[in-house]
Amino acid sequence: MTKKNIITMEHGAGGQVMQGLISKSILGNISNRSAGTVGLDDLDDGATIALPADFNSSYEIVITTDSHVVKPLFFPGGDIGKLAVCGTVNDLTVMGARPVALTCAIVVSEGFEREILEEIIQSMDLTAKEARVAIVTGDTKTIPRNELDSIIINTSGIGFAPRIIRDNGLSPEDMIILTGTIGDHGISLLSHREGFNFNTKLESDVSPLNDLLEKSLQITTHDGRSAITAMKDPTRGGLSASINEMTQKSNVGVILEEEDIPIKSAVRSACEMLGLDPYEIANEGKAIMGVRPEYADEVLELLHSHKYGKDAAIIGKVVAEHQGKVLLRTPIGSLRQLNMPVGDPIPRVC
Amino acid sequence: MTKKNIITMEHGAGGQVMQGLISKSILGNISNRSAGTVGLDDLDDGATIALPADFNSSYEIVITTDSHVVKPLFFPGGDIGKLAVCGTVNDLTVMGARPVALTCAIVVSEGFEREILEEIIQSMDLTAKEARVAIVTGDTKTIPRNELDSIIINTSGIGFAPRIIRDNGLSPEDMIILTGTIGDHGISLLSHREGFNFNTKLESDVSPLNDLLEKSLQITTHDGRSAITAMKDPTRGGLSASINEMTQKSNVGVILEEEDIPIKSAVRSACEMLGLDPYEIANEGKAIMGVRPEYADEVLELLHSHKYGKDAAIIGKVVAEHQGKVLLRTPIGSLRQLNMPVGDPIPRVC
Amino acid sequence: MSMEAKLLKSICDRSRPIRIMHICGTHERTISRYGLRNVLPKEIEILSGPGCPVCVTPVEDIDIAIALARSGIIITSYGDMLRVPGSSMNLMEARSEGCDIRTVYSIDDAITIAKEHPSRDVVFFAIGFETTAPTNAATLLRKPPKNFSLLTSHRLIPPALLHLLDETNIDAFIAPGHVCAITGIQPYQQFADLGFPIVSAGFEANDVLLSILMLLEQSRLGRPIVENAYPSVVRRKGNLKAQEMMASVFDVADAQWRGLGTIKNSGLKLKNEFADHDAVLVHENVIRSYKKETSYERINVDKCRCADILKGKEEPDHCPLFGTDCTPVTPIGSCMVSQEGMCYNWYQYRNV
Amino acid sequence: MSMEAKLLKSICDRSRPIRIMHICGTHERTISRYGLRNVLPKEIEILSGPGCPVCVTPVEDIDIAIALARSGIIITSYGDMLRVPGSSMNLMEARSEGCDIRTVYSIDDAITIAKEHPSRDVVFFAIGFETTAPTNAATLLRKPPKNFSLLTSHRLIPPALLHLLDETNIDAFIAPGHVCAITGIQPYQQFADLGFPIVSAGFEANDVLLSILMLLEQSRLGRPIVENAYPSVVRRKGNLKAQEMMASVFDVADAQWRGLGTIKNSGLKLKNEFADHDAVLVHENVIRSYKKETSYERINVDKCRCADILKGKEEPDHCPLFGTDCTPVTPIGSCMVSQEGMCYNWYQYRNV
Amino acid sequence: MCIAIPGKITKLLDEYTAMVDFGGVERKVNLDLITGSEEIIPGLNILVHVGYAISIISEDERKEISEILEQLENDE
Amino acid sequence: MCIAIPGKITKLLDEYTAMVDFGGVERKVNLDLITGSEEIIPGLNILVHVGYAISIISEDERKEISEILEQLENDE
Ligand code: SF4
Ligand code: SF4
Ligand SMILES: [Mg+2]
Ligand SMILES: [Mg+2]
Ligand SMILES: [Mg+2]
Ligand SMILES: [Mg+2]
Ligand SMILES: [Mg+2]
Ligand SMILES: [Mg+2]
Ligand SMILES: [Mg+2]
Ligand SMILES: [Mg+2]
Ligand SMILES: [Mg+2]
Ligand SMILES: [Mg+2]
Repeated sequence: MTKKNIITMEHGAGGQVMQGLISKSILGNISNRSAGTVGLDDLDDGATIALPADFNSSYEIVITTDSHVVKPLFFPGGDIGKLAVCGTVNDLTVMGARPVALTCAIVVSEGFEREILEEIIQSMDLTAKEARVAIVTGDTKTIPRNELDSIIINTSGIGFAPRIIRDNGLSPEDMIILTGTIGDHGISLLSHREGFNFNTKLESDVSPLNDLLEKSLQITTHDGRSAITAMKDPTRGGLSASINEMTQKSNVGVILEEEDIPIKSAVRSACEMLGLDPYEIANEGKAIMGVRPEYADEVLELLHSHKYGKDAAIIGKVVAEHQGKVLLRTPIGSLRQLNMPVGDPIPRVC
Repeated sequence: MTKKNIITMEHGAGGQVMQGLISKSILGNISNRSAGTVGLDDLDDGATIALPADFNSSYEIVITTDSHVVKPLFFPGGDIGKLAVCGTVNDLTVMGARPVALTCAIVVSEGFEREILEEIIQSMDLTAKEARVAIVTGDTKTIPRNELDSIIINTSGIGFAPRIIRDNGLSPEDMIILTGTIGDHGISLLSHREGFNFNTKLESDVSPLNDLLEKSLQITTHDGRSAITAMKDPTRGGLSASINEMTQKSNVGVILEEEDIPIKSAVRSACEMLGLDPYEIANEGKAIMGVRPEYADEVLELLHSHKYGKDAAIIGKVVAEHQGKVLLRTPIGSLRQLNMPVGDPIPRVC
Repeated sequence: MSMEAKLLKSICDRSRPIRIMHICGTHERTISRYGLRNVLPKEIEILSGPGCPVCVTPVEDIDIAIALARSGIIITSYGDMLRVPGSSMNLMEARSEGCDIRTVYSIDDAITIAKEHPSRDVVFFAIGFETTAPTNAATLLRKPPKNFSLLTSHRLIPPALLHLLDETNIDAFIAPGHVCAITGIQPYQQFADLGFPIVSAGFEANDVLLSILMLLEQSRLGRPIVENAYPSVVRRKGNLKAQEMMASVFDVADAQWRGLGTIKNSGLKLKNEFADHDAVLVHENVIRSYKKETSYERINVDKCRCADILKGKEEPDHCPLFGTDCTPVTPIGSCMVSQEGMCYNWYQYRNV
Repeated sequence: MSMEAKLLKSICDRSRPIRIMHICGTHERTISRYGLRNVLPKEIEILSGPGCPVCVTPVEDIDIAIALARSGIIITSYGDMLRVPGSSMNLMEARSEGCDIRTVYSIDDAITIAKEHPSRDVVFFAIGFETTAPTNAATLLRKPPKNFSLLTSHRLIPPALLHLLDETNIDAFIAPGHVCAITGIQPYQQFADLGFPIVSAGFEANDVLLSILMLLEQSRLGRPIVENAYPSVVRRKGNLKAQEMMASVFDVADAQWRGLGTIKNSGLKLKNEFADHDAVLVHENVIRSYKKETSYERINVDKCRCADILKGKEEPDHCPLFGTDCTPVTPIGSCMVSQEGMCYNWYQYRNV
Repeated sequence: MCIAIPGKITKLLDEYTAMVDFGGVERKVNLDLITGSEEIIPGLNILVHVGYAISIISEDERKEISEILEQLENDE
Repeated sequence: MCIAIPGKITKLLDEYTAMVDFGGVERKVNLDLITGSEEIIPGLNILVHVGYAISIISEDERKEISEILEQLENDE
């Protein structure tokens, strides 16, 4: 047997293995990595584009991209079309931008049913309408069935931000707010995979967050800084990957209160059965953010008043100690580290 | 046997079948299709984004997207990485924009060799450097080998345009300029496919066109309109699809001089052998444009002075008659219609 | 003055009302590409005959190829076959459904595929007129791999032409140059004998113009003969070696033509000694069980007016299916399948 | 005051220097997740024993699974197996190379796959301790499909524990509650007899705390016995039906443990009457030809200090491979493979 | 090792399989290892490992333990 | 029907295949249908259909035709 240096599923799972691939194989080989304040190196949810000299505005342009490859294509609570719109709308939103327009590039295998394609597009449309974004340009490629078995949808997005929210802006004393329960998306998908076959009423949380977060993003300090100091959407790699990234990039420590992290009982049970860690499971309709302490209650109240934020909670706070580490206070009062996931959350029996 | 309404390779080939799919299944199902002057309905090379009210600029924002799925990944004259950068740079350029930044979303199958991935990224980098664009944000997904057999690269791009060039701006008397020989990309790829095995020194023309076209885009009339009235890059569907689209959208007629259309002898021979029409073969480093007659010589001279424009030629002109039709004056002096391709150019024996 | 201009001038000088039919897609290609019809005097009409071997392949044969592919066999074929409709789908759609269907440039490439997949069955869908049939004969004579067989759907030109003459409206013929390269021009003597001027022609614009000029000259003299305007390639007796090979591998048989019905002695079938490479025999079980399941609803196909169009008796827009059920994207008869078919061109260029 | 707080207080009151080893990944999970070590008095040390059946699976067995997969057989396994390294790659990498490897939650799902693919061979990679072995026994007793076989790599806990005692530094044991649910607590009597307090425990934080408290109490009294702190699930004699099924399908045999070497009577092999479902016999040819090609370069594996670490004699950073050749992404010994392994946790949480 | 999780039988499917609810997630569970000795009925709490019931959970025994705890405490 | 294209033999590969150049594109061509009767050597012009040489192109005959043409013209 010879060992080749090949890509495995772990390389796309949002954990340490993926970070290695991106920083070595991608960042390491690209020379021009920035066209504004936030660029490729920042590995944020998107990037900013500097305006030509004669632009004269207090806004910044934000762009982001994601390719969507979910299986099954239709799942409880959503489908690949809804996901493709939400993924990009949410990345723009957690950068502090108002999403304005999306591109939509579809790669579909020959043999795909046209009716299903149309259902997916209709779902994209419904979601785009909800999120008040336009789909302004696109691309369609078909490839032979023996080369691709389904459909891949890339959406890239553009938005305008009065104040960019980075993922490295946490400061000691900031409160950590999570906008709802974790793990719903990942577990609802896993339940339908071959070899698991769980029955559950659980639905994916996939949803556009721009409306939920709009008002919170408008709260500023007297000197015009945003009340939200850092924000991400905890997708692949789950809450654990996102909060670790924010903590490391911000050079602070974070202490989370395990008993305050909202999680549904079905998610908890499925995770127990499969030996999975709910903090590593993907979400598609949640944001995790740092909020200046004096605004935490105001933000929480705004979130609670919105259908997508009913379960929002303050789950912890930023500290000056424990630099780069996320600590979890467990129900027995002990502190333990919450680590960056390694690779794909794989169901376990032991 | 039952007939399902399924996707075939024809649906991605850039011809009438693809137009049908896009207009019925996609445009027909999307409500918000515009966020500026040029939107999804225009099926142009990209779209424009209107600026927030407080922006104050003479520039417009242009965005575009393309997913790249070429086989083989490395071919004479280029590779999928170079193609991914050029495709998007060129779409921005033919919209009149200066390309500024690209996003890069990679979907790769497990089992893909990391070394090959890095070669592709390095090629993207070289091309991005040549085109003076930054790659500012990205995404990496891995999918199981039985669902995808290779790699798909989406690039979306953003640029700023002092004057948007549409593909519907042709006016009678405009000269039609093609920036070089046709068919090089498509034929060089086809030669390497299973079942053909042609030997040829022919190389793909894949190259970024922004530098070639930069000066020509700056030529304006005394009242500030661009000397170039319409432009496209004749990729899938070839020259035939692009010039027909421009002609139909502009509500004019076009007469091309067959003997003036630059074409390499190897392309001509391969097309003869395979029963293909060189006008329907894809290009990846060419632009087709309408130019106000008084500027045609100046533009041609600028093109000739650039390495990518050495074979540029005036190949025809716009007329008020024959609305919506492209006519070709054949070597015997007859006029015949050059039609929009139906589907994929399929090699033929009869 | 170019050669073409000289020829055109001569043609105009000799012009007379005449309806000339060619029977070769490649002739149509030359005529369309150069826009020859637009420069010829109106009274000289050039019609397309049943000159596309792919397009006349009957629905049943396409269905059999798809049934074989669905059973897991690798089907190889020329690219032209992919869009030709079967009763419910074409080969391209079958491939989209997951069938392993590969286009090749030559039967030799199909042999290569068979050698590369020794554990799978590979069928070459062998279509074509007299030009193509000898290449398949040569392959069988070289002992192809055991897992390789031919699904033959060859057709012969002269019997079909004869069938059209029946109630035709045609005055003269351009004989297909590449078919004649194999068969020689002798098989076309019978048409001269029946009173039709006929000239074997090459495929440059001036080749075709020359043949028209020669037909006008014959017509003027009232002396129909078979002439060879393509002597650099076509010998009077044709390619004898190729003819021998064809004769040692195939027997002549009746054959069905899409849009024209069954025509006597117009096809080729493999001789018994090649049964081991005859897909219809080797994969008899697959085909039998497929046939059991199939009942042809021929309603649409029956309305097709291809036969009358080919005879010059009808124009496409008199067909009830034209432009509605039958379009280039959803073709029904051979005249719409083929890019050189009258219905196809009528639809594409007359902007219905 | 919560139950946990009460237990903790009692533990602190009775605290004394003690090194307690558990032998169950799920216990480690509870301990890590609740951060129990941080709230226990420093003098109470909790160590991880060889409690991950997946991680102790030897390199050779992984290689055989990959060889079978490469020959075209469908390999089914629990997700945990995917990252365990063979001599040149793990199952996840083999799948990336195109092998058909599927994760299942239960052997019943593997049976479903075998029924859905009657023309292919399906192998279930059957690993696990006494908890899992009966599920595989039950499956074989229900006459699985002909195309289904087991590649067994089962291990038994007591013989391995006994092996560690050899030159150990451990004072007391937490016995694995789910293993005991099958076997009862009798097999652990021998450890009490050898002077080690031992308590079978459940998997909630308070279950584990209770067992620690009971071990402290035994230690204080100097009266080592085997106790059951998990009576709602563990019966003294265990699950007799499951034990019978195991005994009628498997024989006890010597077995190799990654990082520990071969341990006498520590494994299970299929009885002769199940030869038709024993992958090693059914696919003998594949395995024989794979073994011919393979020579193990064990240099790295030989340097692994897992055995000493498990015996409490060494700490991970004394291993020459730790953090360089051996990391969670490229693990070598079982202590780095397992998320509950000492090396893994040392690497992940001590930020080397 | 050996993750196992308690669940409640909601429905018997045949002589050796049942649907079992695990706090909002249901799955088919194999009863081969526990049939015979006791009455298997909906409502029964069982412990499930890799899709197999390996033990019937006894609530009585559980109560006993919490009493033991109290006793230990009272000892002090 | 039957697209065929002239090419020039550049190299003989074995007794029945040759590399043939078609104005900048080369391909292996099968000579089975033309071997025997004439000398097959590099430089020979042949007509190729679906990868098979079906005829040897005679330049002499071509010239003859253009003479015929002239004759026809002179007729007028
Ligand atoms: S339109 Fe279609 S159906 Fe009608 S004659 Fe033409 S090919 Fe046949
Ligand atoms: S670091 Fe790796 S090689 Fe060393 S003892 Fe631990 S597991 Fe074994
Ligand atoms: Mg994000
Ligand atoms: Mg993104
Ligand atoms: Mg994202
Ligand atoms: Mg952010
Ligand atoms: Mg595109
Ligand atoms: Mg374009
Ligand atoms: Mg584009
Ligand atoms: Mg493009
Ligand atoms: Mg344009
Ligand atoms: Mg992403």
